[in-house]
Amino acid sequence: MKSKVQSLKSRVQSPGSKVEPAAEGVNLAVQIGRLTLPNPVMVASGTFGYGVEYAQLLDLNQLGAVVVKGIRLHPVRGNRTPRTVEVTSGLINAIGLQGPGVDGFIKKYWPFLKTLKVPAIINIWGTTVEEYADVARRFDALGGVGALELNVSCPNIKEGGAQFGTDLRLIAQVVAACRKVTKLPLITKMSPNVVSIAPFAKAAADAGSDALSIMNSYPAMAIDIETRRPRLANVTGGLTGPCIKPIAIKLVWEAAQAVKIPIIGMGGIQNAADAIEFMVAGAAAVAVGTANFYEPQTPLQVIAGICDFLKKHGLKDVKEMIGSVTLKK
Amino acid sequence: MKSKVQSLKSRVQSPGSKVEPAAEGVNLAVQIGRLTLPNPVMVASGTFGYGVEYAQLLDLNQLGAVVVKGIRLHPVRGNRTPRTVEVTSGLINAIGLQGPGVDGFIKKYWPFLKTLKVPAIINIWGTTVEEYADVARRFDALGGVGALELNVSCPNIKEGGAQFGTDLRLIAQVVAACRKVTKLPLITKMSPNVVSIAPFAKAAADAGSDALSIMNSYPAMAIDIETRRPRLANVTGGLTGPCIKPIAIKLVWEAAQAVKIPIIGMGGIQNAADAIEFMVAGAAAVAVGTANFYEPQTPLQVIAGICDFLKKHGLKDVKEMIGSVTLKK
Amino acid sequence: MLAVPMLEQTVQIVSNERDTDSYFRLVLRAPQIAPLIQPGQFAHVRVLPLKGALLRRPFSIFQVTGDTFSILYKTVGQGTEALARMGSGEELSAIAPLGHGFTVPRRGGETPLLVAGGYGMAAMYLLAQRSPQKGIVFVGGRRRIDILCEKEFEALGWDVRTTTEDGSHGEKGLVTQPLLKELKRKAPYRKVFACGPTGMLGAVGKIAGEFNVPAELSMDEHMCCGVGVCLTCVIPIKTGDGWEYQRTCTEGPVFDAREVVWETVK
Amino acid sequence: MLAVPMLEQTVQIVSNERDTDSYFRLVLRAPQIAPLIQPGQFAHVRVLPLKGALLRRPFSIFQVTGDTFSILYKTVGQGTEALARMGSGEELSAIAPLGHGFTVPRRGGETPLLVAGGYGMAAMYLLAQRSPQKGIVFVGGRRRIDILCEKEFEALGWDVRTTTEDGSHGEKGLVTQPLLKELKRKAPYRKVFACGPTGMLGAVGKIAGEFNVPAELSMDEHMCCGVGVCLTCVIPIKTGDGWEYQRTCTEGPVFDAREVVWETVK
Ligand SMILES: Cc1cc2nc3c(=O)[nH]c(=O)nc-3n(C[C@H](O)[C@H](O)[C@H](O)COP(=O)(O)OP(=O)(O)OC[C@H]3O[C@@H](n4cnc5c(N)ncnc54)[C@H](O)[C@@H]3O)c2cc1C
Ligand SMILES: Cc1cc2nc3c(=O)[nH]c(=O)nc-3n(C[C@H](O)[C@H](O)[C@H](O)COP(=O)(O)OP(=O)(O)OC[C@H]3O[C@@H](n4cnc5c(N)ncnc54)[C@H](O)[C@@H]3O)c2cc1C
Ligand SMILES: Cc1cc2nc3c(=O)[nH]c(=O)nc-3n(C[C@H](O)[C@H](O)[C@H](O)COP(=O)(O)O)c2cc1C
Ligand SMILES: Cc1cc2nc3c(=O)[nH]c(=O)nc-3n(C[C@H](O)[C@H](O)[C@H](O)COP(=O)(O)O)c2cc1C
Ligand code: FES
Ligand code: FES
Repeated sequence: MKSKVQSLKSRVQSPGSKVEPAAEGVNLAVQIGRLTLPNPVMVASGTFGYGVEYAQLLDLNQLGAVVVKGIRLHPVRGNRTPRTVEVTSGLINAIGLQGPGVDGFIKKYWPFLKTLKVPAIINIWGTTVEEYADVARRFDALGGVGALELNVSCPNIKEGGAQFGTDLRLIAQVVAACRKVTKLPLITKMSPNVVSIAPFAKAAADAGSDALSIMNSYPAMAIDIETRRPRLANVTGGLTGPCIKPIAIKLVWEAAQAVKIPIIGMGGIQNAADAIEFMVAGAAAVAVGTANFYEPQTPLQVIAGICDFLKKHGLKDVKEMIGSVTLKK
Repeated sequence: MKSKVQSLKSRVQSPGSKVEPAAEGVNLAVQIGRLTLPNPVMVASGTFGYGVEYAQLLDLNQLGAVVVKGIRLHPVRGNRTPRTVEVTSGLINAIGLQGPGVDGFIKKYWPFLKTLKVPAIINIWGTTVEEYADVARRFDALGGVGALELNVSCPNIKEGGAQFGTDLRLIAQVVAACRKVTKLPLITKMSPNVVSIAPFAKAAADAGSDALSIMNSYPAMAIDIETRRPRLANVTGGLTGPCIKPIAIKLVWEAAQAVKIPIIGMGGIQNAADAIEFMVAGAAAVAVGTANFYEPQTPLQVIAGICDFLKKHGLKDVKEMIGSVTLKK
Repeated sequence: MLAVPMLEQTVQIVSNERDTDSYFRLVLRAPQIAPLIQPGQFAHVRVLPLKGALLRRPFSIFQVTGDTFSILYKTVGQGTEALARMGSGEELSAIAPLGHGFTVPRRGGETPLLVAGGYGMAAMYLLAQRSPQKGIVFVGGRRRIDILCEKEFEALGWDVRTTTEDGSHGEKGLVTQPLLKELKRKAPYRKVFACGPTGMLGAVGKIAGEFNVPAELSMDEHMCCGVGVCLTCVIPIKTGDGWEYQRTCTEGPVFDAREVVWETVK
Repeated sequence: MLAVPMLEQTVQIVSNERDTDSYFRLVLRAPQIAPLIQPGQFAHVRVLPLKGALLRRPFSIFQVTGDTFSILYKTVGQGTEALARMGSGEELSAIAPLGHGFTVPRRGGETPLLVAGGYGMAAMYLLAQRSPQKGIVFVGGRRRIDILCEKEFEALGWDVRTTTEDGSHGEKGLVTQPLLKELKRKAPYRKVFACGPTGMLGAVGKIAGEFNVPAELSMDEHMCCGVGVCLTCVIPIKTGDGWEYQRTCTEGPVFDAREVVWETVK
């Protein structure tokens, strides 16, 4: 496996490719375990489909990585509609992880994804520990995958998802089971819905996770007062968008104190300032989620804005910002 | 004690007073334990000082109840500044429960508060279970208090606060200890920062709480990327305002399934539609918090808007809305 | 999968004028988008002055003239109300053209029967205009003011049959009544195209099915991304062995009426 | 505790015009508020077009004329920028007058020495105008464009001493330099009144203390409610046995320099 990741890295960094890790004199490359990202700006799972849908609107090879919608072993139909509802400065969704399953994904989407110059990260889930491991094994065998993101935090499914991410024993089991079957970098996608994220971050790291992504959506609800019915068919859903950013920043900061592995920060990023705030709080990379829905250029604007910020502050390497928050006066 | 509460009730409902529980043909009165509120719209602790500060801007006797800033046995200096920071559709605060202590409060603020025709609810806290009980005992002895709200959920103090509200054993101990020393209605102010609110709601109810208030602020953080320092002196704070409403609605709905005692819903209420959403989700009353800061007329606007809504929908009693959300198609 | 060419552009408002009551016509200068548009496609519009509400709003493309396209919209909530307050010279962001539109009738092919309710009329105009084969347009609405662009359909030389629920204009009743009457004539080679509220589309699909007439329906589902990534806008579509959720924004908005699993549509 | 009368009102913009560079003068029609205003008080203004940012913004009251009052503001962030885009006829919500202002000098009392930095000048004008006892105004800023209403102070018949840090206008240096020079003259019966950045206020307080001259300082703390309920705006104030946090919006913004615990002010 190592050689595959290595080849991916070198492919990413190969000179002459459109994506230069160093953009005009500043080094933007960051490490997520053994995976090098050309820049720290990824897209968040479930907000970018399988990449191909946005290929006409932006150059995917400019991104730090493409993260695909959560995939389970078998196809998943998902929840009834309505599945999303707009709220103040945010969105609540309850998609229910609709997806083509591993085979469907490999057939329909992998041929395109593997042509990308930037890493493709596969977000996976299951309803049992064994299913997570099965899916991980399949993607390990596929070859060329950048990393696996273990979604143990989806609030919108009855079995699986957040049930694993809010239980210290189960989160460790999922990570350990996947670790056993693959050397691909493992990123654990954390649930915000815990009293304290530190023990969960440690549990994931100790079980062999190479990185954490923080945060998934927060359990939420909206009701139509005219009909007195929930606005989502699933009754509750997950809150995302700018409204959750201050919660996500705090969780990233807290987790960064607790573990040494890199953190991918997300939650309401709309512009470079938001992304930099996550990095200063402790994130090694960031992901743009809900903002893609209303402004698909956001990830590229964020990258450009980070470059400008680094230059303005005379910084040569984006890594200098990671965890640079200072608490003393 | 019972007689005192009774006399408060009858005072509130006495005909001829400015506050009529039935506003123009609709009945707005709701029950919080044995306490009758003339209407379901209170103000949230910490966002309305001790009432007197707003007396010039609105008629306090139109409110459902006035809830005062959290009070501990002794005076509290509070955190360093900056103590609040504005974020997208919200506010993060870390006041640190500055206050005059029980004696200071009784001397400075009670003489005014006791002249109000509507109930005054005292928000109390301590750093030990015993201190909560001590404060409760003092206010029991004072006479004329409408209810006590036990703040076991402030995220901005090192000792006390959320430490009690996120531990099933401690929350029960605090409520039971206060229950022992007073017959005043007890409202437990719940922390949102738990994996599931149901067991905490049950623990508070079982220990003798007459009602729950949901929710307190959510732990959050903001960083100034230019200085790379936290925007709050306390580093982290509590998120409030419209951005948290979908989280609060979900918690109210969930707690309403778990317990029979009334729930006071709060979190981002800006208008009558927001308040009604909380009531339909399961709240018997609501509180306006952060909105007071930018629009002090909000509570009165909410009351007027609820009346209009009831009339429009041909409802005679605001209680018909409580928990009226329907999940079936 | 890359079948539909789409662009994201900042577009300028040429005009934004009230049509009837709460309906407005918005003309946008979009030289690169305009030539790509097919009947039944939509634009996903970001109303920049909206702050607390983040999402784009989808609108059928009504007319295409030179380097402009226009939409015909009804004010129903904060997005459309903010839009109605904008004026010429101001800018919007549009992703367009989006979605899988109508099959434009061929000359000598089936006679097109267009059925439109409310703002659904907007989606039908371009189809009527681009169709070499003329036919009948059934337009329906609650009141007189819900009948839009009747004159324009007539100007194209189509036979226009109007109904209003309150009888204030045209025949009194639902738009499906004259359609039913027409289908009962049992003329051969006809095809129905419809756009309007989901209830109306269900009724149209059912009637067309009963007469064994093919029908293309433009479905109105709430959308979020508009480009196929979020899976908000799905409707149940028959597959070999059952059904699956397909995206209104990508596989649709136009679907074959026989493929929709009406029992499962909300 | 109900000492200061305050009102919440919808007020209309009479004019909103650029002064120098990024400074604007906003005149508001507020017939009920205007007569209540004392020098050093402020208005807490809700800029209604701001959506995602909720809070009101505090501004010193600059001038009072008939049924209007005005503020002099600098665009520094989203609130003041949104304000600068507003025009006459548009409305704002204002809670005013707020806070505990300056003690207006009595005729024959101490000679007032006014010290103002940047937009701090706005808070001083009304004091100068209402003071029967004329004195000296020290105005300072970084560049020429940061010197506001110099002419207006002169028109009131005050002695105006100007400094700029870059020397582009008046004396080159900090506003405290001419103040120090003046205090060194050791004239009797003088009192300092100051408004400006916290650093400047600290320096002014220190200098006044050294010369044993009383000083009233208008402190600039971030605010939230503006009316004393949220406890955002506190500064450390000496008490008998130590210090306590007092509210800039209520006990202040004007405090006696000797009462402020400077070591603890952030
Ligand atoms: C493919 C398609 C074509 C459409 N074409 C037209 C048209 O030509 N003219 C026209 O007036 N309207 C059209 N609509 C409906 C239009 O998108 C909504 O009326 C509009 O989004 C309402 O936004 P709002 O902010 O005013 O309402 P709000 O109720 O405040 O919107 C809240 C949210 O619900 C969504 N929403 C509300 N109503 C609808 C709806 N009927 N369909 C989809 N999303 C909705 C909004 O996009 C927004 O995300 C079309 C919808 C679709 C899906
Ligand atoms: C008593 C008092 C009197 C003032 N008088 C004037 C005046 O006459 N003219 C003038 O131009 N400015 C004055 N200010 C400062 C003015 O309130 C801020 O410049 C303004 O709030 C900035 O808002 P913004 O949205 O543009 O900036 P942003 O930076 O976007 O504001 C973000 C938040 O920080 C707060 N904030 C930012 N800067 C300050 C500041 N310096 N003081 C207090 N809060 C701040 C805002 O109110 C807001 O809540 C005064 C402040 C106080 C406390
Ligand atoms: C519509 C939608 C679908 C999502 N689907 C997934 C998913 O399949 N797997 C996952 O781990 N996270 C999923 N998420 C969570 C996002 O990846 C991200 O963690 C969250 O949206 C916070 O970031 P944001 O505020 O920038 O959107 C989804 C979010 C949204 C809005
Ligand atoms: C500045 C501030 C101070 C607060 N102080 C208290 C407090 O003393 N005791 C308490 O129980 N809650 C306190 N709260 C929480 C509120 O009572 C309320 O639960 C929360 O703000 C959510 O409501 P909102 O979104 O409408 O503000 C405070 C909130 C704010 C914003
Ligand atoms: S609206 Fe997102 S997939 Fe259709
Ligand atoms: S700003 Fe709220 S107490 Fe001063």
